[in-house]
Amino acid sequence: ATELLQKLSDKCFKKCVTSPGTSLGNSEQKCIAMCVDRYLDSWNVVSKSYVQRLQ
Amino acid sequence: ATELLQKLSDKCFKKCVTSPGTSLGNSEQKCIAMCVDRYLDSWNVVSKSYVQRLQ
Amino acid sequence: ATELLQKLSDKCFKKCVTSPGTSLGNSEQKCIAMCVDRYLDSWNVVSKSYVQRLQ
Amino acid sequence: QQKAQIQQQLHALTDVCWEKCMDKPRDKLDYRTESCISNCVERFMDTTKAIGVRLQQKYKEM
Amino acid sequence: QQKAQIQQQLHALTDVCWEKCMDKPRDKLDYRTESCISNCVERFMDTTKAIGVRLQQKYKEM
Amino acid sequence: QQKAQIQQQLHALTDVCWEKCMDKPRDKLDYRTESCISNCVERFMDTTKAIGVRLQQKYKEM
Repeated sequence: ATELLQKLSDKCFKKCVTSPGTSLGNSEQKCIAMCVDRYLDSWNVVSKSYVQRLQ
Repeated sequence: ATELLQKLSDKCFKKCVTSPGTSLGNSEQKCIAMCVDRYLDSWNVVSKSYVQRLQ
Repeated sequence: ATELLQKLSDKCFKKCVTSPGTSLGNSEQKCIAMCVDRYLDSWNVVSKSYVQRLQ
Repeated sequence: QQKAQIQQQLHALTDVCWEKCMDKPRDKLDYRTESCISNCVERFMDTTKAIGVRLQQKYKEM
Repeated sequence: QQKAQIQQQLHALTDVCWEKCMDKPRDKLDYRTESCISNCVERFMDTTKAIGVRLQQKYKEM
Repeated sequence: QQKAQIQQQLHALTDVCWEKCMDKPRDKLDYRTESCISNCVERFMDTTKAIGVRLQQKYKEM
């Protein structure tokens, strides 16, 4: 879980915080939340496709 | 060898399959084959230059 | 220390030597020296901000 | 052990296909991105297979 | 052990914020780059915190 | 052990110089790419050497 947290921090920070200011703006916060959700969605799609392919 | 396979999959997929479709197209397949061959060539050039330099 | 050397070689080579020639040019050498110095500066700024934040 | 290996492959695939298919994250996983990811997984596995075959040819030639 | 973990976090932060804030290295660390790095560290830590909260919500929903 | 270290350096060098010199892979390794790679290896080693010297200076100053 720590590894996932580190990976997501890295990926979502790079995608959502383009020029870091004195606090996280509203749109940056929303982007981060969506980034986490979409990453987990993507993980599910990947798992499904991977398992289908192996069969 | 597994490590090389993983590395090459990663590199050659990124270089050759820009927008993944429902199958590997002909030019993508050619690109992948050339990508493997050129990577092995590059490895040889690197080894030669590296050894020459160390002498 | 070896790890830092490897990391800096990678980062500074990528930033400073855009098209590798038959020797390191003067501006490339300066860029590499500044790259090392600024990386160490950045490390210091990061450490300071990190410690302040943890308190 | 095999389970750990599969987990690791899923992580690698998610990374590759996330970079390939996801631009800015949106509020839903839209159809286009989802089919991009699922094609990405299959094409990546095709790529690995094709490279495996190619490497074996090369080893024989040596 | 905790010291090693902090060192590792400092390395990760320096990498992220160096890529984010440093274009071509110059002869001094100018003010703009310095405040970019220091904001970058704080916003990165905010990001990690926000993601931690989000992941816990998600685990509860499962 | 030293052999493993050299292998690892060759891997790292191939990665760096492949990214630096290879655009789209072609059917032959053309002369331009080949000399780019061989220059890349030498300049990378120069870079590592220069950085080693610089780091030692810095450590002395501390």
